[in-house]
Amino acid sequence: MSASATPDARASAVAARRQNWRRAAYRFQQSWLSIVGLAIVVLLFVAAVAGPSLVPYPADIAGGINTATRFEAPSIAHLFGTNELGQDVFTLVIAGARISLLSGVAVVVLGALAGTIVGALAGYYGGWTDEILMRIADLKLTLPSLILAMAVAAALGAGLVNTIIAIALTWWPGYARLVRGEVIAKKEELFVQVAQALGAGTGRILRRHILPNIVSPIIVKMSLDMGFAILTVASLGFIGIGVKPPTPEWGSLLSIARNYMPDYWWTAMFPGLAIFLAVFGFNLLGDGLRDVLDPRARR
Amino acid sequence: MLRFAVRRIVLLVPVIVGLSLLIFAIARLLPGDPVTLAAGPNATQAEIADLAREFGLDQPLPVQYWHYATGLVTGDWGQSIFTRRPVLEDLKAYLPATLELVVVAMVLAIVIGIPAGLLAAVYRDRWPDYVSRVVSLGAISMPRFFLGLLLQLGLAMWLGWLPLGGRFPLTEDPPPFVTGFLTIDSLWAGDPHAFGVALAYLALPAFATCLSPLATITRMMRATTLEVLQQDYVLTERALGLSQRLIIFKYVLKNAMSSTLTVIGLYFGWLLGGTVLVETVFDWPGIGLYATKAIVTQDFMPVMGVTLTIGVLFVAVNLVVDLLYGLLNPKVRYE
Amino acid sequence: MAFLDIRDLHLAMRTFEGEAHVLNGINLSVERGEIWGLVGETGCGKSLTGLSISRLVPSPPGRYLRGEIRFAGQDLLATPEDGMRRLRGGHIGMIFQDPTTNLNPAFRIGEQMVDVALHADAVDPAILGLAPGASRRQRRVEARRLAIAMLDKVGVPDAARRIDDYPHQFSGGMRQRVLIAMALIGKPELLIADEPTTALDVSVQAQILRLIHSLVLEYQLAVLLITHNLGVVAQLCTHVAVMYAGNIIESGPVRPVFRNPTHPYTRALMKAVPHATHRRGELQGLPGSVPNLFTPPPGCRLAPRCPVAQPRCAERVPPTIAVSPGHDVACVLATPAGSAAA
Amino acid sequence: MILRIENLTKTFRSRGRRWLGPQTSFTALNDVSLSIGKGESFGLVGESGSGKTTLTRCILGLERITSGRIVFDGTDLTTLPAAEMRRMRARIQIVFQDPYASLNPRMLVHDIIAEPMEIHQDTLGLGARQRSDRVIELLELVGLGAQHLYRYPHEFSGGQRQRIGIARALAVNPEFLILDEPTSALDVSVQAQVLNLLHDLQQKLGLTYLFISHDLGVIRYICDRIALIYRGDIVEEGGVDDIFERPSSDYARMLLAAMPEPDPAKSPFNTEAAG
Repeated sequence: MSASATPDARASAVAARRQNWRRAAYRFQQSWLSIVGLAIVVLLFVAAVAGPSLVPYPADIAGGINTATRFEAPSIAHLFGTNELGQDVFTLVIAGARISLLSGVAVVVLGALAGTIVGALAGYYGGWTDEILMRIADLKLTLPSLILAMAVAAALGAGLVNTIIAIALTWWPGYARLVRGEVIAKKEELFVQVAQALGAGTGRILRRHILPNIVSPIIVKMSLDMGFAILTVASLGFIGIGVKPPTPEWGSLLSIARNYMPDYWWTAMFPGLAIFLAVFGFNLLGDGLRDVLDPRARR
Repeated sequence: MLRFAVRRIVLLVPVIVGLSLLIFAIARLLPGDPVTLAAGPNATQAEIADLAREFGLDQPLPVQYWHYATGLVTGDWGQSIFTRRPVLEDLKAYLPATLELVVVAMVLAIVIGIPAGLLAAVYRDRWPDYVSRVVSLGAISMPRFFLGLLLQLGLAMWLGWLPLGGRFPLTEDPPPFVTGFLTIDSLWAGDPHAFGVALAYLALPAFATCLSPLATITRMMRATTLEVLQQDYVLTERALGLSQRLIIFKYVLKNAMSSTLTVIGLYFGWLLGGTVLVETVFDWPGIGLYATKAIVTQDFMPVMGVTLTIGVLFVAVNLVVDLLYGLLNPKVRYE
Repeated sequence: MAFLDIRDLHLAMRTFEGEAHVLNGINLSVERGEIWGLVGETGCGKSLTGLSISRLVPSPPGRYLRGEIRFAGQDLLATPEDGMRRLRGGHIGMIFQDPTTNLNPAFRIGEQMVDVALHADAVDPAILGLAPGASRRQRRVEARRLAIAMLDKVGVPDAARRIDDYPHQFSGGMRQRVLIAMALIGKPELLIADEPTTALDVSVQAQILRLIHSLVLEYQLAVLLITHNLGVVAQLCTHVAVMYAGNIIESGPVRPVFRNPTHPYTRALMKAVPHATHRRGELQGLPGSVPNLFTPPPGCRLAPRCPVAQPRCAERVPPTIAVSPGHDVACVLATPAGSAAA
Repeated sequence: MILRIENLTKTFRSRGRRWLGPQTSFTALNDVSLSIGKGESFGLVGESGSGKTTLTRCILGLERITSGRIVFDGTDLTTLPAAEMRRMRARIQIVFQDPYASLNPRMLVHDIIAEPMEIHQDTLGLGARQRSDRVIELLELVGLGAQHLYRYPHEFSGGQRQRIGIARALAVNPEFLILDEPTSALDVSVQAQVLNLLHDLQQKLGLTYLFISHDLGVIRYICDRIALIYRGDIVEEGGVDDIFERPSSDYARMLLAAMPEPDPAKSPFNTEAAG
């Protein structure tokens, strides 16, 4: 039987793979919490991508002021009411989704990339490289990340990019520690020793053997971190250091609305709820992914 | 055990030195020039230069660091470029407020979180587990500052049960200073009224601070308890007839506690840095508020002071956690 | 009625793919003083049988379809949980395979032994032999003394001092001795040992087997030894039951079963163990693999792999026939005792 | 002699967790000397902690040795520069004990077996299609087939995985196979199939085996000459029948006595038991 036999071998393998995915989907869908999480995240992406074209008052995004309609309570015309500048709160919240999601993704991806590289090197080589890299990561962890991010953001000046950089700088140690732990565990696996005995180079061992086997914990941490990144961006906005108005950002919206409590409570309530919902969605999704991807559960 | 503890304490010194170096580097390398800001918009070059010389900012960086480091040891943590107040004095004034907030929040989180996590694991996949999972996930996702606003809106403004913000009303005379914790000092002074007032002001900010560590400890405790419940020795204990209660609250708890402990240590540090938000919402006179004001004006001396304090406290707390971990895990102790 | 009498035990385990019929009518009776070897390959259900006796199979996912487990006359499947708890430790002792994971790492070994002794004493005051009015402290002191005595009996040197050591300070063999002491401190009548020596080196295994044998004689224990090692069965056991895919296919006193194995699977197992007389290349394994228990093959579950399979094998589960006194075989080809030899 | 190990010593210097900790050293191998002839099946018997795994790692160059020589086909492996050592690695392959841990769970069987050929591409010079054909050939050689090509390890039984491990080891036409307890994690009937497979492969391909095990029954079945190792020292070495019939060292006698024979008549206890 030569290579001609491979087509049906490939077919039976694809069937086995699909069965595998069906089992994972079954377990994911088994806990409806994860479905709710997925729905929220999808909603968030839609709002971020198509938001500005769908909103009732696109002009408000660019900072249009309309004093006539100041502080109108939530109504059909203005689902979330209007704020002190007469802008439609619903429009601002939807527009805010893009900022939060973008910065969340950027922070997590930057943090994950930097952290994985540092963690992989420290974990695989061990010895001095491990000691030095991990001490730096530990030192970074001891520093209060929020205050550090504030200092960096303040120094670099307000604005989205600076906020992202500031937060990402404090975010990578988490991944470094996770990846280092995983790499050290996987390094001892027998199939890695076999590859070493075969004379495989470090690159091949990391690429083909170690990284593919530690992808799931990283994905789970990234999905959970998305929520926290959005939270941190909003926190900076709330303290008035992150993204400055008129760009609509949930944290700064909330910070301004604080002064008009309790009479115009809706100007604060809805941006706050938006942050909570976004973070809650990613946390639910992350929890669901962990059950599905967690090898212990699958074995 | 002693040798284990001494070794850990000795290792503390390089960490703190490293910490001070890192903080000094970050503060000085960041762009932005506090001196010109402090000197005011229409100050002349000469006035700015005088101000810079006064703070020794014109000397080369290593000399500045040496000056800073010796200052740390002798109690001179530098001055605020704006208020000219020594940083150490401000820290002494503001730190107890933050510590009281964080300690009370963590005590609440531990006292409620540990049993909640334990029960969620024991009643796995039944209604107490589902409820606690959803509530704890929700609690983690709740931004502390938004929660603070909601509490203010509900309990302070609409219902008026609790004060809106601040730490102690000027109209009342605070208890004599013993630990700096108003609640403890008023108890120490045997003044129930002051204790009642202090507690009323502490209630909302403490609750807003404690919700996410409470949820995290519950989830962590649930995860570690589940993991311990699957261990072989639990099956052996059950096979030899030990009661479910004895197994859970003695044999499982001690093992589950040791891994949750490290999370508690980490969270204590994060909270120290994170109270900025709650302090801003409730005008709580803590080091978070103090740091925020300094950061806005790029007054880096106070910022370095606050960051170093939090860093040292964080390292100290984790040392205590490390020692407790050694107590719980005999294997580690004999290494 | 035997001291331990399992009759027609059926157990189904629910998993993601559906419900697997893992025990398909187990019949086993063990008297005190007898050491029964329950031998079979991975997945045949031998551990589940052991766990079922102490009702340690969690349900869900486990579900007993029918059958009974009579222990000293009492049907354990009908016993409520707290009734079972009174039996565990006091009447039924258990030891498991891996000594490195079966001792709680955060406690001194004495701590758990004292708790087990106290529990057993609560069920049967004769264990500690104290007056009913004795204080909690007196009970703990007496329990500690009993624990030291048990550690001594199982051969732990310098027991009085070592009782306060932690598990990681003991070797694998020593830890297994501690586990045996803990299982027997409540003076149980039945000992279930699930692969007690599999994780140990051959030299340590021999000592543990000798220890179990001496304890059986001293306490007139009934023992159910679960293993996949035919050598251990031949050395220690008085009787053997061979399991395949949820059924006991051959059982009886160890000499007749080993001298003339009747069931094709037992014969194949015996031939698969490399033996002094085997010349290289003579070793024969059994082709194919263990059947999938979600859709088990009809009738005799070995039929698809059996070298002497007949069409009628697949019709119904073969009845158990006594080929000689006490030597039962579940195979259509087996001829009852006394009739003309096949 | 294809492999000669001369006075091999290996000590591990272990440092406490922090650099302040006390420095302890542990001798895993103490002046070990062995020689294995071409096409021979050499058994190494030892219990846990005897140093047999360390010896494997030293031969494979995964562990730097403290002193002594490991001469393979006339070349001392311990002094070879990395590039030449890499070429030598194609000639010595290993099959580990745990069928579940020795295969990368995230790689297809096809890639697992093809990887050695990719790594030694420079010496073998096989194209992708030729490699795939060779993989199928190897699968059939070990009793599997092309239908297993695009499957993941968790879809196989223990016995099948061990066969995949053997196929991988044969991918680069080695002369020398180290078998580190290849069948002790398998059930008896599956073990018999794998042992027979190993025996056939040795006949067909003229392989030399270093067979490591603690199971004397398996060793006696498959080995010509054996050595007993205890706490890093070679206690006894010789023909398998000589040592089984006339063990000279106490350790050998103790091991043989402790080995449970599957025959009740030989049981030290069962003389008076019923039955």
